[in-house]
Amino acid sequence: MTHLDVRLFGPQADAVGERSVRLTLPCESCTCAQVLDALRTAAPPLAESIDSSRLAVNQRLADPADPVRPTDEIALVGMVSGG
Amino acid sequence: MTHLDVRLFGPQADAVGERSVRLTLPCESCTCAQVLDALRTAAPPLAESIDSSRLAVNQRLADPADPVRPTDEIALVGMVSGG
Amino acid sequence: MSANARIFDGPLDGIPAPTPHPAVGAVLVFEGRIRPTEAAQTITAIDYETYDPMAERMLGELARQALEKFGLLAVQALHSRGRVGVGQCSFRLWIASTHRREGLDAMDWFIDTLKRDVPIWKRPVFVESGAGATP
Amino acid sequence: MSANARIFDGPLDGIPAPTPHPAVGAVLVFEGRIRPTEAAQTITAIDYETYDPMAERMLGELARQALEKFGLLAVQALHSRGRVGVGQCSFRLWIASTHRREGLDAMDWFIDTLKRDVPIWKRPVFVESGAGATP
Repeated sequence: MTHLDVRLFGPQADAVGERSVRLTLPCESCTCAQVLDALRTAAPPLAESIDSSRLAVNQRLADPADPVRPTDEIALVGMVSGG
Repeated sequence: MTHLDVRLFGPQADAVGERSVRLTLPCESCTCAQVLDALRTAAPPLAESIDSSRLAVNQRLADPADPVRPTDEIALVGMVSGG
Repeated sequence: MSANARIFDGPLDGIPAPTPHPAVGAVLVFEGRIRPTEAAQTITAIDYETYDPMAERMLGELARQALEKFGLLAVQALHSRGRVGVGQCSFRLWIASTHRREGLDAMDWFIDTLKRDVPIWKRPVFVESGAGATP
Repeated sequence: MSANARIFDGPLDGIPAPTPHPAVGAVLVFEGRIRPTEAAQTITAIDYETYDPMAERMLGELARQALEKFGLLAVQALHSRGRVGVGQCSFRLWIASTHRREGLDAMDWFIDTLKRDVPIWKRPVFVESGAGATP
Protein backbone atom coordinates (compact mmCIF):
# COMPACT_ATOMS: atom_id res chain seq x y z
CA MET A 1 0.00 0.00 0.00
CA THR A 2 1.25 3.42 -0.97
CA HIS A 3 -0.07 6.76 0.23
CA LEU A 4 0.63 9.87 -1.78
CA ASP A 5 -0.67 13.35 -2.51
CA VAL A 6 -1.32 14.72 -5.98
CA ARG A 7 -1.36 18.51 -6.35
CA LEU A 8 -4.06 20.07 -8.52
CA PHE A 9 -4.08 23.39 -10.34
CA GLY A 10 -6.32 25.64 -12.39
CA PRO A 11 -9.71 24.33 -13.57
CA GLN A 12 -8.94 20.83 -12.27
CA ALA A 13 -8.41 22.18 -8.73
CA ASP A 14 -11.61 24.22 -9.15
CA ALA A 15 -13.56 21.15 -10.32
CA VAL A 16 -12.46 19.05 -7.35
CA GLY A 17 -12.62 21.95 -4.92
CA GLU A 18 -9.23 20.98 -3.47
CA ARG A 19 -5.59 21.91 -4.10
CA SER A 20 -4.51 18.29 -3.65
CA VAL A 21 -5.95 14.79 -3.44
CA ARG A 22 -4.63 12.08 -1.09
CA LEU A 23 -4.53 8.64 -2.72
CA THR A 24 -4.07 5.15 -1.34
CA LEU A 25 -2.76 2.72 -3.93
CA PRO A 26 -2.56 -1.08 -3.63
CA CYS A 27 0.86 -1.19 -5.28
CA GLU A 28 4.21 -0.97 -3.52
CA SER A 29 6.22 0.37 -6.44
CA CYS A 30 3.65 2.36 -8.39
CA THR A 31 3.70 3.93 -11.84
CA CYS A 32 2.24 7.19 -13.09
CA ALA A 33 -0.46 5.21 -14.93
CA GLN A 34 -1.57 3.65 -11.65
CA VAL A 35 -1.66 7.04 -9.95
CA LEU A 36 -3.81 8.48 -12.74
CA ASP A 37 -6.20 5.50 -12.49
CA ALA A 38 -6.52 5.93 -8.72
CA LEU A 39 -7.05 9.66 -9.18
CA ARG A 40 -9.85 9.03 -11.66
CA THR A 41 -11.67 6.95 -9.05
CA ALA A 42 -10.93 9.25 -6.12
CA ALA A 43 -11.91 12.47 -7.87
CA PRO A 44 -14.84 11.94 -10.25
CA PRO A 45 -14.89 15.61 -11.39
CA LEU A 46 -11.60 14.90 -13.19
CA ALA A 47 -13.16 12.17 -15.37
CA GLU A 48 -13.37 14.32 -18.48
CA SER A 49 -9.97 15.94 -18.36
CA ILE A 50 -7.71 13.26 -16.93
CA ASP A 51 -7.12 11.42 -20.21
CA SER A 52 -5.53 14.51 -21.68
CA SER A 53 -3.49 15.20 -18.53
CA ARG A 54 -0.04 14.08 -17.43
CA LEU A 55 1.69 13.82 -14.11
CA ALA A 56 4.66 15.91 -13.16
CA VAL A 57 6.97 14.01 -10.83
CA ASN A 58 9.38 16.25 -8.94
CA GLN A 59 8.46 19.08 -11.29
CA ARG A 60 9.17 17.17 -14.51
CA LEU A 61 6.59 15.77 -16.92
CA ALA A 62 6.49 12.00 -16.52
CA ASP A 63 5.40 9.15 -18.79
CA PRO A 64 2.78 6.54 -17.81
CA ALA A 65 5.39 3.87 -17.10
CA ASP A 66 7.58 6.12 -14.92
CA PRO A 67 7.80 5.14 -11.24
CA VAL A 68 6.43 7.25 -8.40
CA ARG A 69 7.59 7.15 -4.78
CA PRO A 70 5.63 8.49 -1.80
CA THR A 71 8.34 11.08 -1.19
CA ASP A 72 8.03 12.48 -4.72
CA GLU A 73 6.30 15.77 -5.40
CA ILE A 74 3.44 14.76 -7.69
CA ALA A 75 1.22 17.16 -9.63
CA LEU A 76 -1.51 16.77 -12.20
CA VAL A 77 -0.74 18.83 -15.29
CA GLY A 78 -3.86 19.16 -17.42
CA MET A 79 -6.04 21.80 -19.05
CA VAL A 80 -3.06 24.14 -19.17
CA SER A 81 -3.73 27.46 -20.86
CA GLY A 82 -0.58 29.53 -20.92
CA GLY A 83 0.41 31.88 -23.71
CA MET B 1 6.66 55.03 -84.34
CA THR B 2 6.60 55.66 -80.66
CA HIS B 3 9.37 57.16 -78.53
CA LEU B 4 9.39 56.57 -74.80
CA ASP B 5 11.68 56.45 -71.78
CA VAL B 6 11.88 53.55 -69.35
CA ARG B 7 13.27 54.31 -65.89
CA LEU B 8 15.70 51.84 -64.36
CA PHE B 9 16.52 51.20 -60.70
CA GLY B 10 18.83 49.19 -58.49
CA PRO B 11 21.03 46.50 -60.03
CA GLN B 12 19.35 46.90 -63.43
CA ALA B 13 20.31 50.59 -63.54
CA ASP B 14 23.82 49.60 -62.42
CA ALA B 15 24.06 46.92 -65.15
CA VAL B 16 23.06 49.35 -67.89
CA GLY B 17 24.95 52.27 -66.38
CA GLU B 18 21.95 54.54 -66.94
CA ARG B 19 18.92 55.65 -64.92
CA SER B 20 16.69 55.42 -68.01
CA VAL B 21 16.68 54.04 -71.53
CA ARG B 22 15.08 55.79 -74.50
CA LEU B 23 13.25 53.41 -76.83
CA THR B 24 11.90 53.78 -80.35
CA LEU B 25 9.11 51.31 -81.11
CA PRO B 26 7.57 50.55 -84.51
CA CYS B 27 4.06 50.39 -83.04
CA GLU B 28 1.64 53.30 -82.70
CA SER B 29 -0.39 51.86 -79.82
CA CYS B 30 2.12 49.76 -77.95
CA THR B 31 1.79 47.19 -75.15
CA CYS B 32 4.02 46.49 -72.18
CA ALA B 33 5.16 43.26 -73.85
CA GLN B 34 6.40 45.28 -76.84
CA VAL B 35 8.22 47.70 -74.58
CA LEU B 36 9.95 44.84 -72.76
CA ASP B 37 11.00 43.30 -76.08
CA ALA B 38 12.42 46.59 -77.30
CA LEU B 39 14.21 47.07 -73.98
CA ARG B 40 15.82 43.65 -74.26
CA THR B 41 17.31 44.64 -77.63
CA ALA B 42 18.27 48.17 -76.61
CA ALA B 43 19.91 47.19 -73.31
CA PRO B 44 21.72 43.82 -73.60
CA PRO B 45 22.86 43.88 -69.91
CA LEU B 46 19.20 43.37 -68.93
CA ALA B 47 18.98 40.05 -70.83
CA GLU B 48 19.20 37.87 -67.74
CA SER B 49 16.80 39.74 -65.50
CA ILE B 50 14.15 41.09 -67.85
CA ASP B 51 12.08 37.90 -67.99
CA SER B 52 11.46 38.12 -64.26
CA SER B 53 10.74 41.86 -64.40
CA ARG B 54 7.54 43.82 -64.92
CA LEU B 55 6.78 47.31 -66.08
CA ALA B 56 5.17 49.89 -63.85
CA VAL B 57 3.01 52.27 -65.86
CA ASN B 58 2.21 55.51 -64.06
CA GLN B 59 3.51 53.93 -60.85
CA ARG B 60 1.31 50.82 -61.03
CA LEU B 61 2.43 47.30 -61.95
CA ALA B 62 1.18 46.50 -65.44
CA ASP B 63 0.47 43.28 -67.30
CA PRO B 64 2.07 42.37 -70.67
CA ALA B 65 -1.10 43.23 -72.62
CA ASP B 66 -1.61 46.61 -70.95
CA PRO B 67 -1.23 49.64 -73.28
CA VAL B 68 1.54 52.23 -72.93
CA ARG B 69 1.42 55.81 -74.18
CA PRO B 70 4.43 58.08 -74.74
CA THR B 71 3.17 60.39 -71.99
CA ASP B 72 3.06 57.58 -69.41
CA GLU B 73 5.68 57.27 -66.69
CA ILE B 74 7.24 53.88 -67.39
CA ALA B 75 9.62 52.03 -65.09
CA LEU B 76 11.24 48.61 -65.08
CA VAL B 77 10.53 46.80 -61.83
CA GLY B 78 12.86 43.84 -61.48
CA MET B 79 15.37 42.35 -59.06
CA VAL B 80 13.59 44.08 -56.19
CA SER B 81 15.03 43.33 -52.76
CA GLY B 82 13.02 45.08 -50.10
CA GLY B 83 12.31 43.72 -46.64
CA MET C 1 23.44 32.22 -28.98
CA SER C 2 21.36 32.70 -25.89
CA ALA C 3 18.08 31.38 -24.57
CA ASN C 4 16.35 32.74 -21.53
CA ALA C 5 12.96 32.66 -19.86
CA ARG C 6 11.36 34.47 -16.94
CA ILE C 7 8.02 34.51 -15.20
CA PHE C 8 7.03 37.93 -13.88
CA ASP C 9 4.31 38.91 -11.41
CA GLY C 10 1.69 40.90 -13.31
CA PRO C 11 1.69 42.31 -16.86
CA LEU C 12 4.78 42.35 -19.07
CA ASP C 13 4.12 45.78 -20.61
CA GLY C 14 7.10 48.01 -20.09
CA ILE C 15 9.68 45.24 -19.85
CA PRO C 16 12.24 46.21 -22.48
CA ALA C 17 13.02 43.89 -25.37
CA PRO C 18 16.56 42.58 -25.75
CA THR C 19 19.00 44.42 -28.02
CA PRO C 20 19.79 42.12 -30.92
CA HIS C 21 23.36 41.24 -31.80
CA PRO C 22 24.48 42.81 -35.13
CA ALA C 23 24.55 39.40 -36.87
CA VAL C 24 20.79 39.12 -36.44
CA GLY C 25 18.91 39.56 -39.72
CA ALA C 26 15.40 38.98 -38.43
CA VAL C 27 13.72 39.74 -35.13
CA LEU C 28 10.30 38.30 -34.47
CA VAL C 29 8.16 39.21 -31.50
CA PHE C 30 4.90 37.65 -30.43
CA GLU C 31 2.85 39.21 -27.66
CA GLY C 32 -0.22 37.57 -26.17
CA ARG C 33 -2.61 40.16 -24.74
CA ILE C 34 -5.75 39.94 -22.62
CA ARG C 35 -8.92 40.41 -24.65
CA PRO C 36 -12.10 41.78 -23.06
CA THR C 37 -14.16 38.63 -23.57
CA GLU C 38 -13.71 34.98 -22.65
CA ALA C 39 -16.26 32.46 -23.95
CA ALA C 40 -18.54 35.38 -24.91
CA GLN C 41 -18.52 36.83 -21.38
CA THR C 42 -17.03 40.18 -20.47
CA ILE C 43 -13.93 39.93 -18.32
CA THR C 44 -11.72 42.51 -16.62
CA ALA C 45 -8.57 40.45 -16.23
CA ILE C 46 -7.01 37.01 -16.29
CA ASP C 47 -5.39 35.47 -13.22
CA TYR C 48 -2.47 33.27 -14.20
CA GLU C 49 -1.52 30.40 -11.94
CA THR C 50 1.90 28.87 -12.45
CA TYR C 51 3.38 25.71 -11.01
CA ASP C 52 6.66 27.06 -9.65
CA PRO C 53 9.48 26.69 -10.40
CA MET C 54 8.54 24.09 -13.03
CA ALA C 55 6.77 26.57 -15.32
CA GLU C 56 9.75 28.90 -15.63
CA ARG C 57 12.19 26.00 -15.98
CA MET C 58 10.10 24.51 -18.81
CA LEU C 59 9.88 27.84 -20.60
CA GLY C 60 13.67 27.96 -20.46
CA GLU C 61 13.94 24.42 -21.79
CA LEU C 62 11.61 25.25 -24.68
CA ALA C 63 13.70 28.32 -25.45
CA ARG C 64 16.88 26.19 -25.59
CA GLN C 65 15.15 23.52 -27.67
CA ALA C 66 13.87 26.14 -30.12
CA LEU C 67 17.35 27.62 -30.43
CA GLU C 68 18.82 24.27 -31.37
CA LYS C 69 15.94 22.80 -33.41
CA PHE C 70 15.54 25.87 -35.63
CA GLY C 71 19.11 27.19 -35.58
CA LEU C 72 18.15 30.51 -34.01
CA LEU C 73 20.52 33.16 -32.70
CA ALA C 74 18.59 34.07 -29.54
CA VAL C 75 15.27 33.38 -27.82
CA GLN C 76 13.61 35.08 -24.89
CA ALA C 77 10.30 33.93 -23.43
CA LEU C 78 8.44 35.86 -20.74
CA HIS C 79 5.15 34.94 -19.07
CA SER C 80 3.01 36.58 -16.41
CA ARG C 81 1.99 35.13 -13.07
CA GLY C 82 -1.05 36.53 -11.21
CA ARG C 83 -3.41 39.20 -12.49
CA VAL C 84 -3.12 40.76 -15.94
CA GLY C 85 -5.80 43.27 -16.98
CA VAL C 86 -7.62 43.54 -20.31
CA GLY C 87 -5.34 45.13 -22.92
CA GLN C 88 -2.18 44.15 -21.06
CA CYS C 89 0.50 41.71 -22.16
CA SER C 90 0.77 38.29 -20.48
CA PHE C 91 3.23 36.50 -22.78
CA ARG C 92 6.09 37.64 -24.94
CA LEU C 93 8.29 35.56 -27.19
CA TRP C 94 11.29 37.25 -28.76
CA ILE C 95 13.25 35.42 -31.46
CA ALA C 96 16.38 36.54 -33.26
CA SER C 97 17.44 34.59 -36.31
CA THR C 98 19.57 34.90 -39.39
CA HIS C 99 16.56 34.71 -41.68
CA ARG C 100 12.81 35.03 -41.35
CA ARG C 101 11.73 31.49 -42.19
CA GLU C 102 13.26 29.67 -39.20
CA GLY C 103 12.06 32.41 -36.86
CA LEU C 104 8.42 32.05 -37.96
CA ASP C 105 8.58 28.26 -37.74
CA ALA C 106 10.15 28.42 -34.28
CA MET C 107 7.46 30.83 -33.08
CA ASP C 108 4.71 28.49 -34.20
CA TRP C 109 6.38 25.48 -32.56
CA PHE C 110 7.15 27.28 -29.31
CA ILE C 111 3.61 28.54 -28.77
CA ASP C 112 2.03 25.17 -29.64
CA THR C 113 4.33 23.41 -27.18
CA LEU C 114 3.78 26.01 -24.47
CA LYS C 115 0.02 25.66 -24.77
CA ARG C 116 0.25 21.88 -24.50
CA ASP C 117 2.92 21.25 -21.87
CA VAL C 118 3.84 24.20 -19.68
CA PRO C 119 2.08 24.21 -16.27
CA ILE C 120 0.38 27.59 -16.48
CA TRP C 121 -3.37 28.06 -16.07
CA LYS C 122 -5.61 31.02 -16.65
CA ARG C 123 -8.72 31.93 -14.72
CA PRO C 124 -10.85 34.71 -16.19
CA VAL C 125 -11.98 37.48 -13.86
CA PHE C 126 -15.56 38.23 -14.83
CA VAL C 127 -17.32 41.54 -14.29
CA GLU C 128 -19.21 41.10 -11.01
CA SER C 129 -22.83 41.57 -11.97
CA GLY C 130 -24.44 44.01 -9.57
CA ALA C 131 -21.50 43.93 -7.15
CA GLY C 132 -21.41 47.18 -5.22
CA ALA C 133 -25.03 47.91 -6.12
CA THR C 134 -26.27 46.27 -2.94
CA PRO C 135 -26.09 48.51 0.16
CA MET D 1 -9.30 48.13 -38.22
CA SER D 2 -6.44 50.17 -39.62
CA ALA D 3 -3.71 49.67 -42.15
CA ASN D 4 -0.88 52.06 -42.67
CA ALA D 5 2.53 52.17 -44.31
CA ARG D 6 5.40 54.64 -44.34
CA ILE D 7 8.82 54.90 -45.88
CA PHE D 8 11.37 56.68 -43.70
CA ASP D 9 14.78 58.08 -44.55
CA GLY D 10 17.37 55.99 -42.70
CA PRO D 11 16.99 53.32 -40.02
CA LEU D 12 13.69 52.60 -38.28
CA ASP D 13 15.21 52.02 -34.83
CA GLY D 14 13.57 54.29 -32.32
CA ILE D 15 10.29 54.67 -34.17
CA PRO D 16 7.70 53.67 -31.56
CA ALA D 17 5.38 50.74 -32.19
CA PRO D 18 1.63 51.38 -32.26
CA THR D 19 -0.41 50.90 -29.08
CA PRO D 20 -2.76 48.00 -29.69
CA HIS D 21 -6.50 48.34 -29.19
CA PRO D 22 -7.71 46.34 -26.13
CA ALA D 23 -9.56 43.82 -28.36
CA VAL D 24 -6.22 42.68 -29.76
CA GLY D 25 -5.23 39.22 -28.50
CA ALA D 26 -2.02 38.81 -30.47
CA VAL D 27 0.62 41.26 -31.61
CA LEU D 28 3.27 40.09 -34.03
CA VAL D 29 6.27 42.13 -35.02
CA PHE D 30 8.84 41.34 -37.66
CA GLU D 31 11.98 43.42 -37.99
CA GLY D 32 14.44 43.03 -40.81
CA ARG D 33 17.92 44.15 -39.77
CA ILE D 34 21.18 44.71 -41.66
CA ARG D 35 23.63 41.84 -41.23
CA PRO D 36 27.39 42.40 -41.50
CA THR D 37 27.84 40.23 -44.58
CA GLU D 38 26.28 40.12 -48.02
CA ALA D 39 27.22 37.24 -50.35
CA ALA D 40 30.12 36.39 -48.02
CA GLN D 41 31.58 39.90 -48.18
CA THR D 42 31.79 42.28 -45.24
CA ILE D 43 29.52 45.29 -45.54
CA THR D 44 29.02 48.39 -43.42
CA ALA D 45 25.53 49.34 -44.56
CA ILE D 46 22.81 48.88 -47.15
CA ASP D 47 21.58 51.72 -49.33
CA TYR D 48 17.89 51.35 -50.10
CA GLU D 49 16.54 52.84 -53.29
CA THR D 50 12.78 53.26 -53.53
CA TYR D 51 10.63 54.17 -56.49
CA ASP D 52 8.59 57.00 -55.01
CA PRO D 53 5.77 57.34 -54.31
CA MET D 54 4.90 53.89 -55.75
CA ALA D 55 6.84 51.94 -53.10
CA GLU D 56 5.00 53.53 -50.16
CA ARG D 57 1.65 53.29 -51.90
CA MET D 58 2.18 49.57 -52.61
CA LEU D 59 3.20 48.90 -49.01
CA GLY D 60 -0.08 50.53 -47.98
CA GLU D 61 -2.02 48.42 -50.45
CA LEU D 62 -0.38 45.25 -49.14
CA ALA D 63 -1.26 46.29 -45.60
CA ARG D 64 -4.91 46.76 -46.58
CA GLN D 65 -4.97 43.48 -48.50
CA ALA D 66 -3.46 41.64 -45.54
CA LEU D 67 -6.05 43.15 -43.21
CA GLU D 68 -8.89 41.89 -45.38
CA LYS D 69 -7.45 38.58 -46.55
CA PHE D 70 -6.48 37.40 -43.05
CA GLY D 71 -9.12 39.19 -40.99
CA LEU D 72 -6.57 41.18 -38.99
CA LEU D 73 -7.30 44.03 -36.61
CA ALA D 74 -4.43 46.32 -37.63
CA VAL D 75 -1.31 46.34 -39.79
CA GLN D 76 1.58 48.75 -39.94
CA ALA D 77 4.44 48.42 -42.41
CA LEU D 78 7.54 50.62 -42.32
CA HIS D 79 10.52 50.54 -44.66
CA SER D 80 13.73 52.51 -44.88
CA ARG D 81 14.97 54.61 -47.77
CA GLY D 82 18.67 55.49 -48.08
CA ARG D 83 21.46 54.23 -45.85
CA VAL D 84 20.90 51.79 -42.99
CA GLY D 85 23.96 50.58 -41.07
CA VAL D 86 24.82 47.07 -39.93
CA GLY D 87 22.74 46.13 -36.87
CA GLN D 88 20.04 48.69 -37.69
CA CYS D 89 16.46 48.05 -38.68
CA SER D 90 15.32 48.61 -42.29
CA PHE D 91 11.87 47.03 -42.26
CA ARG D 92 9.20 46.57 -39.63
CA LEU D 93 5.87 44.84 -39.95
CA TRP D 94 3.47 45.13 -37.04
CA ILE D 95 0.32 43.00 -37.03
CA ALA D 96 -2.48 42.97 -34.49
CA SER D 97 -4.97 40.12 -34.66
CA THR D 98 -7.54 38.35 -32.55
CA HIS D 99 -5.54 35.14 -32.56
CA ARG D 100 -2.01 34.08 -33.39
CA ARG D 101 -2.65 31.89 -36.43
CA GLU D 102 -3.92 34.53 -38.85
CA GLY D 103 -1.18 36.93 -37.74
CA LEU D 104 1.60 34.46 -38.55
CA ASP D 105 0.06 33.57 -41.91
CA ALA D 106 -0.37 37.25 -42.79
CA MET D 107 3.24 37.97 -41.88
CA ASP D 108 4.48 35.25 -44.18
CA TRP D 109 2.28 36.41 -47.05
CA PHE D 110 3.14 40.09 -46.62
CA ILE D 111 6.90 39.56 -46.66
CA ASP D 112 6.77 37.19 -49.66
CA THR D 113 4.70 39.70 -51.62
CA LEU D 114 6.88 42.63 -50.59
CA LYS D 115 10.01 40.83 -51.76
CA ARG D 116 8.42 40.03 -55.11
CA ASP D 117 6.50 43.16 -56.06
CA VAL D 118 7.39 46.30 -54.14
CA PRO D 119 9.84 48.60 -56.00
CA ILE D 120 12.60 48.76 -53.39
CA TRP D 121 16.19 47.83 -54.11
CA LYS D 122 19.16 47.33 -51.87
CA ARG D 123 22.77 48.10 -52.67
CA PRO D 124 25.35 46.80 -50.19
CA VAL D 125 28.03 49.21 -49.02
CA PHE D 126 31.23 47.18 -48.89
CA VAL D 127 34.22 47.91 -46.72
CA GLU D 128 36.61 49.83 -48.95
CA SER D 129 39.59 47.53 -49.23
CA GLY D 130 42.75 49.43 -48.49
CA ALA D 131 41.04 52.81 -48.68
CA GLY D 132 43.09 55.29 -46.71
CA ALA D 133 46.07 52.92 -46.69
CA THR D 134 47.57 54.39 -49.84
CA PRO D 135 49.51 57.62 -49.30
